[in-house]
Amino acid sequence: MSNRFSEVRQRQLRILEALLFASSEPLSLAQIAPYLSVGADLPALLEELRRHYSLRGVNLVRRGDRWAFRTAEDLEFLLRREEEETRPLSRAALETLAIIAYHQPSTRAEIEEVRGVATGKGTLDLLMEAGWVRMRGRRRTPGRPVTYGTTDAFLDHFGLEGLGDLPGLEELKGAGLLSSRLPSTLQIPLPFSGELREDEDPLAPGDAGEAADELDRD
Amino acid sequence: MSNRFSEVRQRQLRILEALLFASSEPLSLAQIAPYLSVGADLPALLEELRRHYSLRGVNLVRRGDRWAFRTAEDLEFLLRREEEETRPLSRAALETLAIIAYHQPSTRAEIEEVRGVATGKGTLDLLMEAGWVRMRGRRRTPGRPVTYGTTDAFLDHFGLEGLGDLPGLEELKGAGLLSSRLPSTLQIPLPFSGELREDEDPLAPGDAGEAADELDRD
Amino acid sequence: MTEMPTGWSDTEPDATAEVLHVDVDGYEGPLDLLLDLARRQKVDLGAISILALAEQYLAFIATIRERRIEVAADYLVMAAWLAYLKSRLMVPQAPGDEEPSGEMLAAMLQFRLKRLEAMRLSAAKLLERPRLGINVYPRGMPEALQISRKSIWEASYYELLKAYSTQRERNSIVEYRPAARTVWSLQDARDTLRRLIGDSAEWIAMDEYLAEYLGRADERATVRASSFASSLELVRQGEIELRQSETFGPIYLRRRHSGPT
Repeated sequence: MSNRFSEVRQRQLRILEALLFASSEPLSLAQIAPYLSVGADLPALLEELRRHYSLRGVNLVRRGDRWAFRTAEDLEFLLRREEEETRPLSRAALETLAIIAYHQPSTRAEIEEVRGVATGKGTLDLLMEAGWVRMRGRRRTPGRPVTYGTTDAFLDHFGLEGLGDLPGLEELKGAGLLSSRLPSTLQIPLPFSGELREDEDPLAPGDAGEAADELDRD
Repeated sequence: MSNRFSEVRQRQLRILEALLFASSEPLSLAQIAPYLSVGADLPALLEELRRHYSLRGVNLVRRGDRWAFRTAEDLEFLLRREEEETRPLSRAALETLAIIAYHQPSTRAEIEEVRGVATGKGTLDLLMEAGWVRMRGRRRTPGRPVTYGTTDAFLDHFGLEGLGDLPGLEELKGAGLLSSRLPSTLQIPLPFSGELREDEDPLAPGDAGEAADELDRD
Repeated sequence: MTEMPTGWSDTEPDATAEVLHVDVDGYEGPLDLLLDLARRQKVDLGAISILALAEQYLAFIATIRERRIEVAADYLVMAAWLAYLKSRLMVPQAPGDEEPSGEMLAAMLQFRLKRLEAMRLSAAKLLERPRLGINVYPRGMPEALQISRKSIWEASYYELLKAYSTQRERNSIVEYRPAARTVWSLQDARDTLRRLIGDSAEWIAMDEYLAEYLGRADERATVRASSFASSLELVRQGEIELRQSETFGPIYLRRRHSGPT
């Protein structure tokens, strides 16, 4: 009898635990009650669960009339140790990154030509800050524009062994990413993965890239 | 001394618990390690936590190389929410997903070979967008076709610890049904739709088998 | 290729049906059709008669072709191959025949049918698993946590490829923008003519009046056409008079004075 009783109680506790865990907001007794058998002593169950978790890494806490699991207070600093949260890359940044990946080495003007809109300097800065894009050198053309390329961290983040792993035209079509009704003139370049292309000069030590170019113009 | 040891261990367990509770996504050992003291036996701690939660309403589960808390499977009927899937998978998408899961890494041509039909536009796209399928790399064969595989999110969604848990995997292997490589002389010329035009005549009866093979690639 | 319906239940044939009244469009390719026909033999796929299957397929395609002219090419190629298979199965292998025997080809077809069915069953089993967000739930209130200490920016490989494809696609569409042309409305032309002619009773060529507007090549035609049409209107209203001495000669205009001259 007592065994049977404890079995039922154990199940109620498990349901309570799962409900509170999965809920996207603290739950009131009224919200919980429908999930338990009629006559379940909800306050007693909650108290038992609260005690069970009181010394653990996660505690059951009451917020007003509602209950929720929260990280134990003494551990909160641990989770907050790094306040930076991960943020999705903006569309502009994503597009710029994708163009650099495929068309590298590419200058800012070339990126803008593919995108059809001006690329803010902030976008490139952000991609460089994220560690995915680097200045490779300067193109041997008038104005000697800075050339951009991707980094090893880029390959690492996107799980690529090399730039040659980027899918080509047919494969993008095959995956449904590109529509098959495209002008036949559309081509997707094979990314250049070598050190420097013949039309590229290395950056001189201390060359700050576009920042330096802007100073020149002042 | 032993008391001191158990206190440290207890704290590690609490941190681990807090971390895994805090995240809705499975966490890898590499993501967890920085939060624990150097030299913590992470696998042993995870195992202890897993055992502690094994009979509770919330379980610690492994998804590939990652770990997460999930509500217990046996409570599903209680917790099942009203709203169904927003976009049920099409039959084509589901079959493609299964083929990739069981045969991976697989190329698009191999998927089409198993299904005997061209992969519709948007099928792979949709599976990648859902986060269940990813481009893995390229096959080292002529043309270097892109290979597809499943993700950890796939494991998470279908409640699998690893690919070895795929239902019926061993039987399929035993029956030789997962060997996608057929001797080329025995390949049935299953054409991929769209590769034969409406104005083409079918082969006459008695036409050579190998010639029919070629049609496949026309 | 016709678009295939892709719902789960839409291709389940009626097992009790005596007559095959299945639309070929309901199948996802010839192999799917073959598998369905094979299931109608109501035996294990391992014990199936490939010869009978080939005959059923050919009969089915023949029926479809009688009713509808269009049968997708891949179904026809399969039909041709099955006809070939049938002939190989019925004629004993001649000595020195290098081609695979009918039995071998039949075994391979059987293998492919089994494999497709196995994948179907596996897909169904996958769906029966406790699925995240449907049967099993993650933490509903995740707490902020720095997961990756290296990169604060997140982007998936899929998103990257999607971004690239989308913009290449977007910019590959060559836009046709018709050049915006200045058009003189009849009202504009009439007002201009009235102003220019004023009270002048002299015959003056229209092009002279309009000299300052005819300087621009892209507007010349509209200026002339609208002015000419307006001048006719002004003549009809009795405001001006018009004279042309030869075909394609200059058109002269002057204010019409009350009373004939």
